[in-house]
Amino acid sequence: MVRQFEVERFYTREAALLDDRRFEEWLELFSEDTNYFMPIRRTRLAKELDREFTRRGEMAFFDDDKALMRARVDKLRTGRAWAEDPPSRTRRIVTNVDVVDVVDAGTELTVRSNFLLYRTRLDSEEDTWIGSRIDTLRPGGEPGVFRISARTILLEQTVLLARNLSNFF
Amino acid sequence: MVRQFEVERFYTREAALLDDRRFEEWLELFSEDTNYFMPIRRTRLAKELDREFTRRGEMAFFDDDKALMRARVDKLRTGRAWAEDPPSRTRRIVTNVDVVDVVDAGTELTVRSNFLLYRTRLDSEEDTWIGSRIDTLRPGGEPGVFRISARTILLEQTVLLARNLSNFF
Amino acid sequence: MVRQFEVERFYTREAALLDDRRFEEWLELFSEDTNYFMPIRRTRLAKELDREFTRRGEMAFFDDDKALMRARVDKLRTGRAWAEDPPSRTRRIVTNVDVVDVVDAGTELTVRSNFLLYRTRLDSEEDTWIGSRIDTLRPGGEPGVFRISARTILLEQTVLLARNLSNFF
Amino acid sequence: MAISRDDIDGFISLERGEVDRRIFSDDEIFELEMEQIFGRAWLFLCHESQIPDPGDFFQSVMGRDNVLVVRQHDGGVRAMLNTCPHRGNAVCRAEEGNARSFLCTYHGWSFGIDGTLKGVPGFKNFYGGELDKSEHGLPPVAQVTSYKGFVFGTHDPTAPPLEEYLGTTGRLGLDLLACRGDMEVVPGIQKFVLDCNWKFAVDNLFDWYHPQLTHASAFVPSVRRAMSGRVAAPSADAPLIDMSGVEQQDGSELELATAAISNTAFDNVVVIGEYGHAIGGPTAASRGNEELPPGWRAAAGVADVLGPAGKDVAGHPNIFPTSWITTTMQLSLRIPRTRSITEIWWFSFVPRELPPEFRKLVVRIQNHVFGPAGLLEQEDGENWNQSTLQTRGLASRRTKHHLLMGLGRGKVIKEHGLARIETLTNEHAQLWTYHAWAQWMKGLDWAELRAATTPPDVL
Amino acid sequence: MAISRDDIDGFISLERGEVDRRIFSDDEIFELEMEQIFGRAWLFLCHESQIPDPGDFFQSVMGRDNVLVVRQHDGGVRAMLNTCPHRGNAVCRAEEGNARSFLCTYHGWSFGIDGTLKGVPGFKNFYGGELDKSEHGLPPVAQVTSYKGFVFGTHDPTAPPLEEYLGTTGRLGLDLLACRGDMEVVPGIQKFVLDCNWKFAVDNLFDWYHPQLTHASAFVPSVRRAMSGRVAAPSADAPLIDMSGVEQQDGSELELATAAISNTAFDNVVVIGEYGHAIGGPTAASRGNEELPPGWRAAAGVADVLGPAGKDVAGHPNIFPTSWITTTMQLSLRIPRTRSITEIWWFSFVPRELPPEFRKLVVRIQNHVFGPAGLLEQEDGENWNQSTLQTRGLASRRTKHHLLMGLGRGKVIKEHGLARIETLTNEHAQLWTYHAWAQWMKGLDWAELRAATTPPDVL
Amino acid sequence: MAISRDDIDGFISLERGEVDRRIFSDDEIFELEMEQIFGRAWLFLCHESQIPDPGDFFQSVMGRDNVLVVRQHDGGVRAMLNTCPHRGNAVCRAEEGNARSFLCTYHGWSFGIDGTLKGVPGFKNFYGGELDKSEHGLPPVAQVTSYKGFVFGTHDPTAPPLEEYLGTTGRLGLDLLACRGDMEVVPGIQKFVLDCNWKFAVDNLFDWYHPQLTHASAFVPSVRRAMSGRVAAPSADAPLIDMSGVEQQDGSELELATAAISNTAFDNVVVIGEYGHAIGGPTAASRGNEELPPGWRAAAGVADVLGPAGKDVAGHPNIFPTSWITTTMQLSLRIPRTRSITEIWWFSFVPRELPPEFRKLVVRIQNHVFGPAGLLEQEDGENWNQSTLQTRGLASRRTKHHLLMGLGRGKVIKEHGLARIETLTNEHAQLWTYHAWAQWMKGLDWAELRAATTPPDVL
Ligand code: FES
Ligand code: FES
Ligand code: FES
Ligand SMILES: [Fe+3]
Ligand SMILES: [Fe+3]
Ligand SMILES: [Fe+3]
Repeated sequence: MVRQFEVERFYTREAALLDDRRFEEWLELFSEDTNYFMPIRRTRLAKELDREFTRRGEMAFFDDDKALMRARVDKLRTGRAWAEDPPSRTRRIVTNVDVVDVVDAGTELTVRSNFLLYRTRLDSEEDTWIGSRIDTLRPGGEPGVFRISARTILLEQTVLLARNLSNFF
Repeated sequence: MVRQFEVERFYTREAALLDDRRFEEWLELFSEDTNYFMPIRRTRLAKELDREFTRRGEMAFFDDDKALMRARVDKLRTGRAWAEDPPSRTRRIVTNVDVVDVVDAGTELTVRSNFLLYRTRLDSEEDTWIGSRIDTLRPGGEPGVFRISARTILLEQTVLLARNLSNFF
Repeated sequence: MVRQFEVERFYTREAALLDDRRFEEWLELFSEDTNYFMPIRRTRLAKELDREFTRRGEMAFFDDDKALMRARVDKLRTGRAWAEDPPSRTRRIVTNVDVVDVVDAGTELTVRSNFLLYRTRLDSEEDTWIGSRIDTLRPGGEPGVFRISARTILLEQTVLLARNLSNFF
Repeated sequence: MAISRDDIDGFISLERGEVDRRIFSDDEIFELEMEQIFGRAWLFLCHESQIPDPGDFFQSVMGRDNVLVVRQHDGGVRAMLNTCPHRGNAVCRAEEGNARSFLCTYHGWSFGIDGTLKGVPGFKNFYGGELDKSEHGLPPVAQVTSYKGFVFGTHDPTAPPLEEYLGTTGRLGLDLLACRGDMEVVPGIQKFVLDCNWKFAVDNLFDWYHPQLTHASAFVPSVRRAMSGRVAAPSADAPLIDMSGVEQQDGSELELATAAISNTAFDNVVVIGEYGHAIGGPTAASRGNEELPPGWRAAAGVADVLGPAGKDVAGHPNIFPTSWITTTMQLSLRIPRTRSITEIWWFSFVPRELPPEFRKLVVRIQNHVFGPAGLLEQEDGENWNQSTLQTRGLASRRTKHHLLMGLGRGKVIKEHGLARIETLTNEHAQLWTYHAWAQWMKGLDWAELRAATTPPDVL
Repeated sequence: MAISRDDIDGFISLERGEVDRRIFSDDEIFELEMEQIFGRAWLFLCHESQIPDPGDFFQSVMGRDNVLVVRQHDGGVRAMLNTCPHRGNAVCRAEEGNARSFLCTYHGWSFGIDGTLKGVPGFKNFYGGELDKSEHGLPPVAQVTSYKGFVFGTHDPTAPPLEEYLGTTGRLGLDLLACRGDMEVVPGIQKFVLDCNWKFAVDNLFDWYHPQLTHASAFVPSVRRAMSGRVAAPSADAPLIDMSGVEQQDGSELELATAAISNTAFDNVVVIGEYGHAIGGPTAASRGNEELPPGWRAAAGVADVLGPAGKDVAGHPNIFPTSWITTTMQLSLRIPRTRSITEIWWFSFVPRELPPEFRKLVVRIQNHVFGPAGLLEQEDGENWNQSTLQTRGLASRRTKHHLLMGLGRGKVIKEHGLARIETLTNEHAQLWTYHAWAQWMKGLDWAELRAATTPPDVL
Repeated sequence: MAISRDDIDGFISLERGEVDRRIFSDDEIFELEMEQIFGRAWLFLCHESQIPDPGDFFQSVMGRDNVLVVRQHDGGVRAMLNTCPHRGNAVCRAEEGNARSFLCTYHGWSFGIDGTLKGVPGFKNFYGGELDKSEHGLPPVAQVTSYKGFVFGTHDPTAPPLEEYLGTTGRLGLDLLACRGDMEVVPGIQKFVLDCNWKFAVDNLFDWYHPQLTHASAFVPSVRRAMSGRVAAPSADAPLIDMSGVEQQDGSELELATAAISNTAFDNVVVIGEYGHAIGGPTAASRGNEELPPGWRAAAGVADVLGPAGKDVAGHPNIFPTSWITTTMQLSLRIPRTRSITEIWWFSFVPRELPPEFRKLVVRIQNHVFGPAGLLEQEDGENWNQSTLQTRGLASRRTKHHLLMGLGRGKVIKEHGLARIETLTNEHAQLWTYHAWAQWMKGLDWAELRAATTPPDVL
């Protein structure tokens, strides 16, 4: 129960960092060996659902190591990422947090959570992404401190109904 | 507070069973004498709001006993439920969980919760249902184990803005 | 952790009061000296983001003291608030509750939360507002009792994509 | 580019059983339908049992007009357009309820439940008492009439009276429901939105060919059990459909354990009538004892009402254009909203005299067969949506729809005032509906329309 | 099916006070409005106080064109289309702010704040220096002029000068705001979207008949208290509106405790002018001492500016087509987006010289009367939306809108360069607006248009 | 208001380098494009490697038609419309997969993977065995052909054969990808939706003028590092673009540290061909050793295939109308959905023979350069969306788009069967595409079209 509280608070604060555009601090929540992965989903027959998502090494929307994540943040900070100036506005609804597995004597947690990410741009553009994340969290030294050593983001859409993915999940 | 934690975890896991299409396991969360009810809502004048929802015995979108719920699951498993092949994709956001009542010395809890159910189908079909549930939960033998002995689902829509309700709430 | 539980429960019940149209009880959750503020947001260049929101004393969507909030509730209760008869239907999803600050030895908490407010009207009108709230909560005498002494509501939209704001946030 | 009569004749071929796909997706077609069909035909509005007391109202739809159907103080029923003659505001925004007056919330003109203008704020101060109130009531629907409690209206003051419009076919359609008892509507009209052209939903109501396939997943034991044996209880000697060569996506043969529609033999009877009404489906004999309530046809007087030809009809009537009467004692309206959006409304009926336990069973069946969560109807929308989508492609449009089942083999028997075809599962009623649709769309006058929709000798 | 001048004449009847509903919902009408009205009329863009310093800009809308209004280094104001002449990209995506240059983020052409093309990447390398920069600046708005700080623009280079376009009526409309002090805009333009045709929003601004009904819920003591007595403080001798026969849905008589608009007597004065400008509402005398700031009409020079006829006008001006000046010192733009979507922008003004406490009160009133959360405006959109919806039905369209209040009784007094009608609550200004709308839509030239919108002797 | 050939000629001026904005936003234009371009042109469907085994299928799009591309038992590839000839339902709702049969879920007609109608429920019972199955298969796409594994189809049975349609320019475009190895598609087609007119997305593929500006934020060290030096490794002697006068919004000069496209000198070569195919961008020499996989041009036989003129071409080919082949070994389809919605599909290729580590690097690049989350492509949609929006305003439309870079200075060298222009960064290929677009839109016959799109001597 304490763990649940701590993990939830961790996600709440992670979401706030992103909504507040504090990308560098957000980046620190990821381990150096992290993998940040959003596969492509495909509408397939029930009998072929095991091939619904692409796998690592195939095409993906995100398949980043820390260097790539850092590159994305640096890009946003150049002052020349025109698609983000005026900046888009985001709000994250994070729910259904579930510690589904504790591995290696508690040195790694597997956590599922659901999210709704709402983005507006300019006068009246709206995007909403809803999906689920499966994270591997490494508890840090202090209570309530974690490092994300792997994140898989599963969207519900196959054809992405948005112009770009210039934000983080 | 422990109860809140347990009830929330119960709902998180219930939602995961449905999103993962593990319908048989989900069915087990309901008592044999359960009632699963989604009334029809009607836009009425303020003075007639007591007749906003239909009642049991009148028309409804769902008014199922366990046998009917089981029939729905069996139907989905025939391999001939064409509307669900390719399967629709769902994601549930469950929040605002509130144990509003404890009856019969704790043998039954009345719990309200709000939900957002997002469904996508094929390339670009999207449906979103938002509403509220009022459940009667019977604590099982072990901590965190409940049986749903009644569920009332209240949608906010009167004319249902979706092609069908081939999923569970 | 107890505080988190209590604050979350407070928000859950606040949301239920509004969804249930128990406006007078909801009003009681606010202190007499409260300020209820929703600034206007403007799409601005990154370099001018400090002027994104209007400030108190400038134009706003809401900038109410308790008298004005009470006036709004009274207005809804006249039986002549035609825009609300038939009443609109609302459902609130409140998440990401974070006690970000404790001031004055615990006599005031600063709390952030995110929300999705869904409103339907008549047959098929739908509005969704997503945003964030920053509240100042004053713990009352008993555990779990708070008074809201200030609320700032930040929407993500600049041009408001709805016909009116005849509801509360 | 106006649509000519020749164009319309080219869309439908009774001889070849062909329907052009563009009628399902051209905006101009839809606009013309609003004018020629929904601006002229008698349309079902509601059932009188929904509005028993004076001031009871139900809001309905005619084309793009919103209509208030209101019980009057004298027991009659009127229907008015829900729009204020001052600036057009709706005077009622509830779906149903009871009103003593209709108050326009813009400037406060108020109307009696008969639509007459009663109060005008500032009538003396501002209008100087000069406004002729008798000229500014709620606009009445041109004609409103009930047939055995079913309220219909038409926007066309020159339309023939309802009974004449229905003719023997339409009246039989309604009698097949009305004769089952003293009917009342169960509270709660299921309403939902389908993304398909409305004609797919109408075509389908006659379609006794699709259930065994579309709804195959519903014909399983646990569904049967849950529905108390009312759906798809197979009899050992039920005939089997020839499924040779029919394969699933994985290449396996698709086997249907039984004729889907339980004891249904394939004996069908199709009734076609003037103005496009039709009834299609099994004979009463082949339905056996499955009807609701059991044995209703044997009740006193029923045979007289249905007549010698009608008493063996047990299929699905459509009151042209959009009112389907089901064998589950329901009436389903298919309301066109746009060329690709149709709203479905389900009205469910029970005889008042039904014992409570049996009433409960009937409602259980009505709740679980059709409607958006119905065990049967879930799959329908998926097909109609895809069918609608595939009418838009340039190349796809080159392929017509084919209604070839029984084509040219349907001898029309004209007896007892009805025109019927005795046959097996077929597509006659659909084809008749498309044919009538074309005649309506051509903008014929009422006499011409009647002549053009007089049943032929062979279909 | 092109719309002819005869069609347009048939839409509006000045004599019968009738307006055809199709003007609110036909796509072709909307397209023609974009061309004939929003492509030609002078349109309000912003107020100079919003852009005090060089490079300050405000993004505005003219028809479907996005326009940057920019303060120049020489203190002047220019307006340019927000579109790059290279491939059309917007060169600014903020609503307001300060810029030294406008950089197109596609290929990097950069423009001065006066719109001149200054930099072209690769001008030497790729263009060989041959591009004539003077020909490829941001396209200027054809004409831009300020009247007392209110910036207007027109797409039509042949349009008469702004002052002539405004005429005495339009100028009086703006003077009624400008004379109240040294005006500046309070930061924060409320913007929101209404699902109604824009003409309902314009019609309504003259509508002193609806507040007591539409906004009945706002005229309660706690609202009055909260607004510090500025709204609807009833006086004992305020006249009452005749409400006989007006009933609520439950049949109870609707009683209005008082004339809604506080001390308002019913004495109204309507001013109508060339090109369709109009002012409608109470006389200054009947408004009493409620105006903001109190006593402004007595200030030095004001009477001279307003003139002998204008000084008693206290109603709502509309600068044709879409700029409403309110008595709360606000300007509300009704921006047509589609035939059924209108965007509303609220500009709020305060005199710079106002003491801080009084300024606070003014802003409080401005924040709480109008706008989407305003205690008054909440209900308006609901009516306009429903009114718009009910213009689409075939049968509903057969019923015209009726503007009969005072019809034919409005003697037009032409004095001091103004054409005014002294009367009670009425619909003259609306009718004048619809009449002018029709003249604009007919595509007359400017001289013809002026002639066709010259006030008649009786309305 | 039908669009005449004269109208269309007026939209595009080869001489003045002007494009009329209405071609990006008029519904009628879009409808005509669906008919004249997407109803006639050869369109890329998929790559054979995506469907290696019999029954493997990929669902593609041709105009508004959904198309199933299926590997046959004999190893061939066929394409059929995904619509049942009975009532039009789709027979497959998956994006890709393997099927032994296509079962229509409406009434159960089932089709072989070659589209032949195999099973009809009730063929004997209901159809009396009379249905001619050979006439009711899935409608085949009129012509389907592969070129080196790239499958194309056309709806027009009279279209010239694919190789002739491609001509030397189109073939060179495909060869530039096909020659790099034994190509297979990496699993996972990125698909997303852009709110822009499709022609902006096509125009942009030739646009070597925008990267340094649009994508300026991607040319930073950490991106270079993260991409392993594959993107934008600047060389000290890379030429610099003249940026004089180019200022950012805050007035600061915009400095580009280097030519954005790493070692690219400005030496460009543009190839233009019949039917509108074109290739635009740097010469192989100026690209240096950056291509993927390194040194592929030197491999045996490649020079022979590319030919003496083609072997130095390293820009971006477009197979008219919508297939872009990138230097990252990807093919990007720009699928028009509405006049303002375009769907983008990214097919990514790797040579089968590539060592695993290098394959990994290629996929990493393909994942991170383009696509919705690509470090380059994120900004593109923003520009195209704004460019599309600014084509709707009445006044904005008066300003044409200007393609003046190199205009009139492009000497067309016709050698070795190719028509090429040797030049610097330019807009020739775009202009050629717009010119060809106009010829297609005029509805010329194939011979006329070929003649009208024969390269001129100067561009
Ligand atoms: S619109 Fe109904 S009273 Fe004016
Ligand atoms: S579109 Fe503006 S620089 Fe090219
Ligand atoms: S629509 Fe395909 S079988 Fe009938
Ligand atoms: Fe069905
Ligand atoms: Fe109002
Ligand atoms: Fe780009």
